[in-house]
Amino acid sequence: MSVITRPWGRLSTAGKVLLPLIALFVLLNLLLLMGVASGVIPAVVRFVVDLLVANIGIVRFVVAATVILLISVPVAFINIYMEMKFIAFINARLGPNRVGPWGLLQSAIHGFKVLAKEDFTPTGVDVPVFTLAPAVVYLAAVLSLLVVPFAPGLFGVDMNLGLLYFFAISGLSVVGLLMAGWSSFNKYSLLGALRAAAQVISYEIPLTLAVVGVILLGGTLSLNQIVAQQSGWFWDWYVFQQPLGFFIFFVAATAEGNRAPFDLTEADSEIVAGFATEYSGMRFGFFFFAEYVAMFVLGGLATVLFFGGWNAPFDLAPLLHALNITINPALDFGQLGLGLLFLIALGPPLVILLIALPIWMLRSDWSLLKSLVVAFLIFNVLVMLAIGLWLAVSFAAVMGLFWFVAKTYLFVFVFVWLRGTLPRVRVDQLMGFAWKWLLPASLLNLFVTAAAIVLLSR
Amino acid sequence: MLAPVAGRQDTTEIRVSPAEVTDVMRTLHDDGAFRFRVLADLCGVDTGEVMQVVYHLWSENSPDWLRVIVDGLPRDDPRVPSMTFMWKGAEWAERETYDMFGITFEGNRDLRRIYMPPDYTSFPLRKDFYLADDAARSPGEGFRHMEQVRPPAAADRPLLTRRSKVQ
Amino acid sequence: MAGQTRVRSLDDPTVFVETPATIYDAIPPYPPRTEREAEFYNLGDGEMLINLGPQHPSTHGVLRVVLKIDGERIVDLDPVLGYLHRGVEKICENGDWHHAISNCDPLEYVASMFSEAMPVLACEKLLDLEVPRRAEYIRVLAWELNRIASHALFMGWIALDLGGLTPILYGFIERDEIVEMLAALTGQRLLFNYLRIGGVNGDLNHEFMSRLGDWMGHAGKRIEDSQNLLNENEIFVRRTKGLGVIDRATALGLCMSGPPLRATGIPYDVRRAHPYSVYPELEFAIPVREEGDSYARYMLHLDEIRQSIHIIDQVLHQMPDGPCMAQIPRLIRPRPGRAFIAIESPRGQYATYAMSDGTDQPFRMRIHDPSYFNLQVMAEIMPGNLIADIMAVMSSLDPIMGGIDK
Amino acid sequence: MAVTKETPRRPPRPARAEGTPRQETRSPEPVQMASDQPSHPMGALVTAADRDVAEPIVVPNTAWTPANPTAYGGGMPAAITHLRELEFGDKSDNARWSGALEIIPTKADYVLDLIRLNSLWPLLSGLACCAIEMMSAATSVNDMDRFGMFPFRASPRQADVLIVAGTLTTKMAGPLVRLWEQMPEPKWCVAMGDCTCSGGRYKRSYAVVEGIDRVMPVDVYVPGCPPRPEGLIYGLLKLQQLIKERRGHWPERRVGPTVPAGV
Repeated sequence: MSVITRPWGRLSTAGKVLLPLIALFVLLNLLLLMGVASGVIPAVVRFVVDLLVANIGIVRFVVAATVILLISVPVAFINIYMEMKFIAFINARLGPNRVGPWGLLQSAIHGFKVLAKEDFTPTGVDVPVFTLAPAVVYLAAVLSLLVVPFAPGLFGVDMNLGLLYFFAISGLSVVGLLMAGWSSFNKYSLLGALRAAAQVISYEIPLTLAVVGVILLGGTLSLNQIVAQQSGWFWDWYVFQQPLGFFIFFVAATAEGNRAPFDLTEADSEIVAGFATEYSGMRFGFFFFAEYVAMFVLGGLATVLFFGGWNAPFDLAPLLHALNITINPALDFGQLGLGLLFLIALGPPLVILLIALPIWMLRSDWSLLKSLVVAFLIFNVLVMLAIGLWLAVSFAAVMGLFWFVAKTYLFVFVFVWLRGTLPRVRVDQLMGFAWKWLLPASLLNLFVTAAAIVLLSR
Repeated sequence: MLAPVAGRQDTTEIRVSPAEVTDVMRTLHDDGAFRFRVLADLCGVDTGEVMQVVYHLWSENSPDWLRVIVDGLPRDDPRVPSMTFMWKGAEWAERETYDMFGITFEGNRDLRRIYMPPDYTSFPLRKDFYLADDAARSPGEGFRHMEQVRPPAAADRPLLTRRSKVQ
Repeated sequence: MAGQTRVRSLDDPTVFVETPATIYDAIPPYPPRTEREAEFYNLGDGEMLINLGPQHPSTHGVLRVVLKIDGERIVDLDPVLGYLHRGVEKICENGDWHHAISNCDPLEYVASMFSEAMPVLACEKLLDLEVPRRAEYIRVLAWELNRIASHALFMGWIALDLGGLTPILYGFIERDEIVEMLAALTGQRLLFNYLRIGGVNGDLNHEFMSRLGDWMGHAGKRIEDSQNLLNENEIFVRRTKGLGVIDRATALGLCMSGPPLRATGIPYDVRRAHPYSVYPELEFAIPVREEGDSYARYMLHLDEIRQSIHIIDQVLHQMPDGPCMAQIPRLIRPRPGRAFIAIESPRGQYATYAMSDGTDQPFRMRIHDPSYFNLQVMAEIMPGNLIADIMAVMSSLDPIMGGIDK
Repeated sequence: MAVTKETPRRPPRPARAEGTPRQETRSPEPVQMASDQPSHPMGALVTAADRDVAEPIVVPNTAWTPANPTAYGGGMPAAITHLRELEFGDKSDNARWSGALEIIPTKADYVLDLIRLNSLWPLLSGLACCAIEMMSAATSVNDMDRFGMFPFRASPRQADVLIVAGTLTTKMAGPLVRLWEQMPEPKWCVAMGDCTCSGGRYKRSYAVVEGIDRVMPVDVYVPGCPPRPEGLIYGLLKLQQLIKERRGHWPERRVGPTVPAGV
């Protein structure tokens, strides 16, 4: 026995780590060799590839869900940062400006800190429910991103029942909130959860009814087709055919996302932190992120349904066609041949010099070197613009993504603006507003839309 | 009336006994000649020998404050009729006086300690209650070193009590 | 669901009590002592107790309100005080008259220029002391500035408790200007130990006057801004109008004073009802509102801010020359006697009842805090309202726990 | 100005056996000042939970054999390496490698501390006068939010810093300590104002706790009655510095009267 233990004992720590790895590597290589030689591995690989190709839908769904889950966290970070900064400006403050340039990393720092916080379960809570609730809330917020089309060809899943799926999933968040409030064994949590349930459920109805008008106009439940039908100039967007519907949708969405002035569920000054009172560490972080992801999701849905989704507000194609200007995005560098070399070698210095000379001549106090540096920067900016333009023209996805994100963050900004400005409504006023005003208005909107469609289709 | 009506500066002062304070205050409050509607203050005083309860009243008829002193309450068991039937707001003031002096207001339906914790056994504003820096003279010792262990009724009289020359 | 937990007793931190987790029901671990307590703590069907405080975002300070609620509706409530009881009266009795000034300072800590005036005015009354007129004017100036600072805070607080984030910051900007100005005069931002027996600590200095001149240019501008955010705001008006209505009989019976009393239509302001200092020489109106709800109290504070700015304007024009401190001995022994003085603080009639026994220490120094009496109205008007209304009403009564708990 | 409580050196602890899970060790009795008799009312408040000292992360550095083998608790005892060298009579460079491998968790903890000190969420709890200055430290004029010390959390479960602002009375001590115990680690406590540092102007009173360090551990003392908002912000920056300097070692939490240096 000592024959083995002694050399082992003489090994250094690194050796103790490396030696098993080397042995494992050799063993695996041998197996691989044998597998290829005997033709087992190619068969397995072929089988797996066929399987994946056979049900590509499932594969796409899994990939999309993973990607959505991954991008949801940066989205939350950006929203939190926007909220901190904009509310600071509304309050005549500076806002976070220490971590990173203009405090850009502050929200990420908050997130990591919450992640590293102690996470404990108080006495008397209903442990499994208490543990599950944050995941339910977060998944409800994230999974509803799955059907939102970001750009042409850039969407998680194209369901023809997309809207139905959206409302079904986003309705799940109520379950999570109720679980959190009930299991926390805290009266403030219970009050907050019951408030959340009553609020979200009663605002679901006007939200859905306001969307039905759009469904009637579009004749489909698929978000992709709804967006496609709004292509063209900005007056083709549904907001101009459904102004009342959009208003109802926006108010209901504000309440749906528990945003001010409807943020009764985590009203600090009334019920301490609402359903999240007993939550600490990353479980609280899930609630925290879910709120901001939901903000983004609702803004995106408003964009998709009423503001033309990824459509640009203008449509230059007919104009270009009239002027028969044709942009051929597919540049073939191969045509240049030897000229390519000259282009790459001589082009940039020449352009930089051309930009630098006038600067140098105009600014007598600048040295040539300084003007060259400035010219280099300007040249880089120009090249970036050119590449961006080329991407935008050649790949519609980039352009569509740009417009979608721009419109969505406009709505996010409006949410933040409301929070900085308005006080909070009371519970009974909230309910009264939902049932006495929004519901009749949405029914009226629905009726008028249907009547108009019937009359015009005659 | 225990003493003639005295006036100094802008204050008129009358002294009554605990037995007659109720009628006096009701007269002052309701009689058209007085109409002392505003109870400006209610507090207790420990003069060293006796306890007093002092009311300050204000009326739109007179420019002066009226001070009603209920005098001659025994220190071991001071009892006064409560004023909550006329000024409901006197309730907390009486609770505070009870908390600080141990004066019992008969008729106050919520007479419990308002400042100190409910298991607190002594009455801080009495003259035989000493602060930390003269705790050596304090008859109380033990758990809370600033506090007497026995209720003040049973507490033996301390060596030195600061008595007022004001009567 | 509820296991055994070992927690400190709320009332005596040195005692651990083995309780079921239902300690969170806020039921005291001792039998009821009064019939009011017995009536409060036996719960009807579907009722539950909930603890608002002692640490809660919207109870200003450490007030603890035990609510008996039925769903969101309040059945009854029982304020529990004493979490900030510092025994100021006893300390004043053990120090001499000068110590009493700095001991009374933190009582009403957002307007301590008023609470520190208590021993000063009482001792001057006991001494029959004649204060120089310039000192009186400087006092009035400081009082009114402090009143504006306190009201500016109130304007923000009522908005914050209703969920508005911005107005409190505007109110704080206004307050910071005034408070820095007073710091230039007194050397302290919050607890200026400025008034002295027989005058004030120091004469007006140049920095104070320059800051004051700058501020008078845009006096109350920030408050007007936040008011533009709130006054016409539908949500704010709906949450405060017709809420927490107090009628005159209740207000008088509860010994209320200050804005809550004046909002019910009773023009009881000590500056006019029982004039002190040089207020008889200044002309100002006593704003009064008829409907005694939260919105009226809120608007009344706005009017008082305007009146205070008006008073400051007059004071600056009528400021006489002369000394700002009377000639008094360093060791003060008022002859035996009793004195009662009352002044109008931002929260109402701030009174003290002082006794001297001929020594250099006050024999008895009773402090009467207005918000202590104003707060009693909660139990009268709150039942039947929602939990969210407590914040609207309580912040419109504007309690300061330092003064309430002494 | 703010004064950070200097961290006393840890007493030498017995070496921990390799591989055994790290368990909480009971620290020696907290420092008691003469004025703090065991029969003191607040003496009973010193509970086991408060007296526990979280065990710091120790970087065993066996490259350097200390004069005192029991110093640097954990790590490889010097005697055994000596025996092994006798056995194989050659110089194996265990020390450098193992040191390098075991230093990594400490670095990670350092990064975590850099993250933590940049987002300190205070608990929204004010006791008395100082609360007003604490609020005005967060408002527009001097903006605490710049350092990531906003928003004030209303629930202790989500707070990092407990700024005790104002006089602590015996009646409030229980709730305050309960708040402190409800806050999740890592947590820090800032004593703001004279009353919380030492009882201040109410030290003689019958209802006031003479300094909150009798009932809970304190990391930073900010004297002043009340301190200016700039003072509080300076104290919080000192707290950041403290967190950075401790390099992932939990602060030694001691309850008992302590006098901040220079006050």
